[in-house]
Amino acid sequence: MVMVWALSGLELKAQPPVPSSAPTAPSALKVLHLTFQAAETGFDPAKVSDYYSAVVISGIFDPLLTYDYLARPAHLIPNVSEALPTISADGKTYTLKIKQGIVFGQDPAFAGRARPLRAQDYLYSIKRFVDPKNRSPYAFLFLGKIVGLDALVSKAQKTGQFDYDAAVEGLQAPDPFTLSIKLTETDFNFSHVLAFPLVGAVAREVIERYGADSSAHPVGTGPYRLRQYLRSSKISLEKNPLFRTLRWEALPSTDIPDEAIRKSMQGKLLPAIDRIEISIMDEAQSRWLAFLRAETDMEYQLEELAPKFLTPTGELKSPFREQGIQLDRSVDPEISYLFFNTAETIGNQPNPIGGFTLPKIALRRAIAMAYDVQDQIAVIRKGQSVRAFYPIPPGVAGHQSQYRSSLSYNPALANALLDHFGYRRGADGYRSHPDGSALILEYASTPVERDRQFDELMKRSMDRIGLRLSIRKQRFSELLKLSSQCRLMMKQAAWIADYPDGDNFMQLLYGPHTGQSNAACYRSASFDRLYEQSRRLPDGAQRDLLYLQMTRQMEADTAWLLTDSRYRNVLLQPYVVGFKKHPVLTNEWIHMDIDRTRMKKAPAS
Amino acid sequence: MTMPAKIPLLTVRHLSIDFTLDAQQTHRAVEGLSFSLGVNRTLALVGESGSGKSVTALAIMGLLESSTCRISPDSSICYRGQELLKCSATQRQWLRGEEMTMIFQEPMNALNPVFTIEFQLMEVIKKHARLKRLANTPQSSSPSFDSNDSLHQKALALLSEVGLDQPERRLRAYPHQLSGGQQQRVMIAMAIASEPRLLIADEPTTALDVSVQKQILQLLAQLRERRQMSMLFISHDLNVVRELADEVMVMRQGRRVEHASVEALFSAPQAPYTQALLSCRPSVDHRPWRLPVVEDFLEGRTPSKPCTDRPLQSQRQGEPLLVVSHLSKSYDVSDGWFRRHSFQALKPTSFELARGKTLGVVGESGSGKTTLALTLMRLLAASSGSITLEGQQLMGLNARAAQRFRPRMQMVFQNPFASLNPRHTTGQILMEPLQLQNGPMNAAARARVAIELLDKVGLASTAFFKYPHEFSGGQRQRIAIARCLSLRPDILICDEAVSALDLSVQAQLLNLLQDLQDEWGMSYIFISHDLAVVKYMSDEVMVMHEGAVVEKAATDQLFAHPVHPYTHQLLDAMPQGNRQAIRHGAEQSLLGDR
Amino acid sequence: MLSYVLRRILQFIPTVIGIMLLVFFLFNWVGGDPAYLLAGKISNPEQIENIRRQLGVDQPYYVQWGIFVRQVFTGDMGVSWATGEKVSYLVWSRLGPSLTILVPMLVLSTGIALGLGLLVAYFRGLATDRWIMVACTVGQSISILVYIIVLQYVFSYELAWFPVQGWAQEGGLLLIPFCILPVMVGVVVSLAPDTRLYRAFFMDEIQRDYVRTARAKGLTEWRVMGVHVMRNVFIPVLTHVMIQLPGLLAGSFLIERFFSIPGIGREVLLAVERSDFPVIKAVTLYVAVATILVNLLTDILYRWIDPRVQLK
Amino acid sequence: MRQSERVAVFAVLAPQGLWSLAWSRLCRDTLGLIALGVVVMYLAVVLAAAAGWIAKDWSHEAGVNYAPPNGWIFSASPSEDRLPVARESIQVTPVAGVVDPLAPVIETLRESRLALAQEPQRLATLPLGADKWGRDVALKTLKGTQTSFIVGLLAAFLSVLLGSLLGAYAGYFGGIVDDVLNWIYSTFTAIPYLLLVLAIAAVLNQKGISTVILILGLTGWTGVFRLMRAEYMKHRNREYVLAAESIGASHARRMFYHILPNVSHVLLVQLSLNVVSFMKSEVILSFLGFGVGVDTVSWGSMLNEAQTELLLGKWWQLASATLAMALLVTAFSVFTDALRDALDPKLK
Repeated sequence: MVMVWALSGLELKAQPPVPSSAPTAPSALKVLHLTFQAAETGFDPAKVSDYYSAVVISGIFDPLLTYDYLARPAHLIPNVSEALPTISADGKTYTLKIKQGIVFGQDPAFAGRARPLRAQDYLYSIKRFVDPKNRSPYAFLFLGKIVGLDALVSKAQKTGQFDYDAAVEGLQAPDPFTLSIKLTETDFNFSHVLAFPLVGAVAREVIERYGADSSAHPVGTGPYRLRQYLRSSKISLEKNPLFRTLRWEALPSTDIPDEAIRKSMQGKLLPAIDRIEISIMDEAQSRWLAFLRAETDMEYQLEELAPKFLTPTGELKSPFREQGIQLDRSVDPEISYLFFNTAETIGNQPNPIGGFTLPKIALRRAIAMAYDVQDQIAVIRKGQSVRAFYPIPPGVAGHQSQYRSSLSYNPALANALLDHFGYRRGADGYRSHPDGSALILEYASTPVERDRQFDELMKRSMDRIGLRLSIRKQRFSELLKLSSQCRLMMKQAAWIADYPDGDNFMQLLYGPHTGQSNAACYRSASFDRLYEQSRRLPDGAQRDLLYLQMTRQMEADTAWLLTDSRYRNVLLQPYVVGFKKHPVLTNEWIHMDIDRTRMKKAPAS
Repeated sequence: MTMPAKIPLLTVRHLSIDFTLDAQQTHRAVEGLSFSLGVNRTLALVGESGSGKSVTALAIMGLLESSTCRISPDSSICYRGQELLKCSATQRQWLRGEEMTMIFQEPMNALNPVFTIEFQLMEVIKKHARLKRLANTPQSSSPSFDSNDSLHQKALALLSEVGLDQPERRLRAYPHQLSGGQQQRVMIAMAIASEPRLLIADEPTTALDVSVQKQILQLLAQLRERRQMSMLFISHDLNVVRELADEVMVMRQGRRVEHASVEALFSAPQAPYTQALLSCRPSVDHRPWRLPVVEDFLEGRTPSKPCTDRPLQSQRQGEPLLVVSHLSKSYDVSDGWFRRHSFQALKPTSFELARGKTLGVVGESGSGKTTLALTLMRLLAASSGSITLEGQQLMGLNARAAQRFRPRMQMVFQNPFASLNPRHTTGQILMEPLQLQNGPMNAAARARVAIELLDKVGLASTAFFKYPHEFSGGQRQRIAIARCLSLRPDILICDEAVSALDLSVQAQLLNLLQDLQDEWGMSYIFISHDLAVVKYMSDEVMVMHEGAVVEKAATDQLFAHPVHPYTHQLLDAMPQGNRQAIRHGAEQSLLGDR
Repeated sequence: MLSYVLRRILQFIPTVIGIMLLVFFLFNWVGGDPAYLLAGKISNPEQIENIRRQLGVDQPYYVQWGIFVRQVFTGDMGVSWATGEKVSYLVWSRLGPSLTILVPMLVLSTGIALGLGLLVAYFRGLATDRWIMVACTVGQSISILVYIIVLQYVFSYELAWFPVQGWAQEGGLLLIPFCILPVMVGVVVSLAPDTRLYRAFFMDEIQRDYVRTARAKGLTEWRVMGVHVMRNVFIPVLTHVMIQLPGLLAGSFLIERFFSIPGIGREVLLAVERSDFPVIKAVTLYVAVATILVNLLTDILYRWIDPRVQLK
Repeated sequence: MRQSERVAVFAVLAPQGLWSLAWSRLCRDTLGLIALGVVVMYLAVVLAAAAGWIAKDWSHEAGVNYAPPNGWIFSASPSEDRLPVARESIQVTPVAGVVDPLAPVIETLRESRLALAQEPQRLATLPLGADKWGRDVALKTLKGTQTSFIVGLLAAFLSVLLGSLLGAYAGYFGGIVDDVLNWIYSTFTAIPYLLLVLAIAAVLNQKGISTVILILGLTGWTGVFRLMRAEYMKHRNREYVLAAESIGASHARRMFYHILPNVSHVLLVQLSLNVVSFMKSEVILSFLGFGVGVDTVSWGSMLNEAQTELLLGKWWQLASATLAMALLVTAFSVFTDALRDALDPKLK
């Protein structure tokens, strides 16, 4: 089903700026209370990388494109553009037209005037991602991809000043409402970048006015604006009074839950909820207790407490069901995997599990076969994940739900394999290299309680096949550094979709991405060749076949053991309506409402 | 108002007090003590440490800790016909500070350091005023009587009465801003504020210098006359008591030894112990070869009439062993930003000491006596001057060379409880100097020497294995002397070596020191605040005051013809046991401490 | 007085230099490299280099030291690497919530502990004394972590007396429901050791001669204990309270974290997780300087509370 | 002289009179003795665990996941929401065009029909229940006792050694030595404990028991330093030390032969205070992620695991670790108090 966005923009021009205080009495306000389990870092789209900041940003800023709220797999639709981009036949030029009459939210930077959204604002926003001063973690979305942009970046690195006024061949605005982007290479997936929640339009006046403090002054064209902000503690959003008119509209569906959502939401002016109150609560115990006491309306980070409210089959337990609490359960577009460093050396030391000789592959294969993924799912995840076999998770273009990996749990076979290749057990029960030298696997993780569980599982699994394991504990930042230098031997990793396309996952194993995202430092000529072919293809059966071969090649070389993809269990209070977890969008509350009639008592505000 | 003089104010009968040491063991501190105290009489309780005199006083006041002390049930303390031991805690508390008051040995500790004199004094005055009002209601409840102003005036009057000048200023002062004598005067003011019938003074002058001691005694005598109080005066010093008391009760190990009027006791002491106490203290008039000791009397060996006096030897004969010239010690004291001033603890001092002779050093606290000793020992670095031992200049020697001269001069410290390492056995203590100085000697040989030394200082060889805490003060001081002897020093410095000891023990030690000097021919530098002891021990005496030597002369000459006014003052302040002297000096004490 | 304060402040300079050296050594020299964390999920060496240049961590150490010294002396500790917020503002804004919890906690626990200490000292040797001390010993043997977990569970969830966690931005009376439980946890945790300590202070003072004098003056036992002894006990209590004050500021992180109080302790943990060195450095320095100033304040308070102390 | 010969022989074996005096005083303190008994009992557990006599196979999965206690000490009804564990039998998706170099080997090995090792029978209940992997909480508690006790003890030794050595030098020599050491001290104490711990952890950059010990030891010496410095300043001019100097004892001899035994009671009390506080700190360190490694278990690691378990109703690990810790810490504190009283020089 397709959702149709309605807009009557011409009215807005005449509208005077609305005073910031909402006309409705506070008690009549619809307020949604949520929690984050970790602190945000700020709300400047070009400066953040963390999930929680992005959630807030996606409520305030508008990207050019977005995804349909109900459609699965995720389906691109226009947002502030009039239609999906026109893509040239060579897949190198993208042209879009922006709807007219959209204005930015109020800010002193606009000196009391309505500030219309123009194509230039998007060009400016894109340039901000590559400005070295901003150190944007998402610079890779544009770097090396847009004609003429990299030259400007290197100039900025020399002069220390990014020239935003310089013309860039690849970023053009032929008229104030038309946008033309020229890519250096064929890329049929670039639309996803334009739908990326952080690639929303910022106003240059605002950014220049607040300078270094831009993180605390987000001003966008989106449905919400920042009302109150207590860093890393409380974030309060309220309806943007200057937001364009937008109605909830979707076609009838055969899917029963979807139809229920459609019934309750159809035709409503968006956003329907007046305020979003976000508290940051670090500890699961606090979040769970707060939800039970209806201090929060929605809770989606309770993985470790899932057995508290879920039956083993994944349904809500009856006491909660009777209270009317709702559960939305879906699989995240995410994979967890155990990677093996396949490089010959680590630093200047030989890597005991690296290289592509048979004994080395056999060693990695044995480790992969001995690691007990079932226990990871049952004990660590508390049943809240599904086994992952394919590098592309559900909900992402290119996913193969029927695929079964050739790496399966079989410690007996793993033992036999090791015996076969001469990894003999010593007196203490631990194996050594075929040449008799000591064999110690080094597994890296961060010093948090969660990782300790993985450590324990890893240790149990390796003990089962007689491999000695040492665990390297390091802070997350340190591990990131080591991993990008190929100096980690084994580590658990996870990747969540930046955009719902298989390429976002397959690039993790591409040889030239070693030192960037390819933590296994996996360099396979055949894989790389297949990947390069896939890059030139749009989503489709042809590309899926390449992905399949790449996956099997990775398994044959045993660079990764895919483990699982987590369920996302979202608990909602009875009065929250219209929620459906979206694989990519994080701002479902734009499309939701609060049904006061179902409210037993007012939640504590 | 006053009771007939015949009915005693206080009667104590069969008082026995036990201290609980632990669940099983008790120690009897006072055993069947009985006495009575008449109105406007002064009774002195005299005894050495552990005689139970302070415990008796505390029992009368009701200040014993009930958790550790038990007064046996057949005891009785009767105050004005009221049995105190049967009174409730509240009744006792009402009596305290109102009817009976007490002053203590250490005025510095006895006053609360964080409150002003006014606060502490007013507490008593207010309580007294309140009780008086309660007693007199409703006839004379004149509100003006205990208005704050009149109470304040009363406090001022009290301070004036105890001889403190500038009473306004003193009221605002904190205890630490007053001298020891002034503090004790404040204590006395508090004790008399409620016009008590009984004042208990527990060693009120022991911690004070001689001259201050005299003033305080005069003040007490005078107040007693004026206020018509009865007084229970506790002291270890018979001579102090002689000047003040009507009756004296001598105590020993919790029992009464003798109870008599002061005249009778001093003229004809009955108990051998009393006789011993009276005669074992060196007198300024005689210099017997040996001092009589308590054991002699107790065992009935009345010492043969003090034989001839020890002859006084002139310092001047022979080559001097030690020559000290212009020795001084000063400390830098920083005050304010970067300014410093230097404080001279010892002003340039010169003297000579011949072999086998004794140089006495007297002075009050703070006179620089101990600084002199420590500087001589090079335990403190001298600021200037020289020390020459048998022609060898000791100042400026390097550490190694100086170490060789260490054994030649040794020192006996004042406090026998502090000068022996409590974690070492006597054996370890005595053998250590041998080990440090005579390397080749083996352990067995050292032990042999140590036991010989123990024998020399009059201790049994079983002492070898014991720790210092198992000995009495006198025995410890013997061990300290033995430790010095083990190095066979030429010079022994005794810094108040006998001052902390009971009289009887003091005599024994003085005898020991004399014997050792006779036998080994050592020279002594004998430092003390006690003129009598110095006179007994010394051939020549130096008087020190505020870091400087004010007078130096042969002993007899100094005592007979003091030249310096300060020496005069010191000699005058010596307790002579003359009641007339006290009354005579009463007027002076009003002008008291300045 | 003024010259005393000035001279004391001058004497602090070596300590401050020591702290600066230590902080610099730890974070600039041996601390990790933050560039990789900030670079995000997909990074390349140029980006890493760019970040390092932006942060100034590619400079030689002496240059970094120079910058650090300038930062300390201007009081401008730069901006947070993670959020771009001014560090001085960040610390300042977290101080309020921390103090809102700490001050009532400190006042309550000191007050109650003093009262209990007085009580048990009064009943010394009796059963009351013995049982309170045993209870305190047992109470202090349980980890603060267990206290927080269990008290939060019981009072917020089972009994539903207080909100589980949270903070009212508006401040004022709205904060009270959020404060009660954290303050209570803090008091429960510090009460037992404080009571034990204060009892010891009381027992020390009770043995002194002036107590005997006060009794000899016929004062009631309560006046002896409550006025004469208490006033003297204030002196070590003051030291104890003041000495733990700055440490508490950063040390109450467990409480702040479990109750989501936007205070300094929680911020430090956050900064450590993010390797946000400017924040850690600034908090360390600020708290260190606060410690020093509190020491000075303690000494000045001493003069007021203990007449024997003279400021020279 | 026969007697002196005999004495001379004994001289070398001087008895420790003061310590035995303290011991006899301690013996009169019933509560202190009971506490000592408890501590000794724990010590026995620690030694036995270290020697491998007990809790050797603590990591063995004896029970089912979260097996409840069987009612000996605690009881709890078995949880109904056991998660289904089903081993999938996999039909590998065939992919053309990719060669697995290991395929031939694996095929031959598979054909030799390797029997999957039979999973041993797991118990439904255990005395104190089981943790998430099914490990016996009782054994974990015993093993945790060993780790936590050793961490506390060694860290306390380290801190006392460091603090007393530096404190002795600072207090004894005074002057410039004191200034420098005091400077280090004031620098260390000005930095809040948490930050210091995090900073030192960052420097050491390793995890495990030795790191925990080092962190605790390197941050915990300041209190001992302050006390020892004061003690040495006090004792330095005591008469017995002056007497030692006047018989020619060297600085080192005065510091360690003369003064040290006289302040050793302070050290002993500090040591046991630190043991208690370090055992508690280990819990916090575990929470911060600087706990012991995965191949061992401590009370801190148990409490941290138990944190979320409590909400799931699996309270037995939290209860066991808390009880074990509370008992030891209480006993140790009571013993420390008794020790302090017994060693109090005022009571001589």
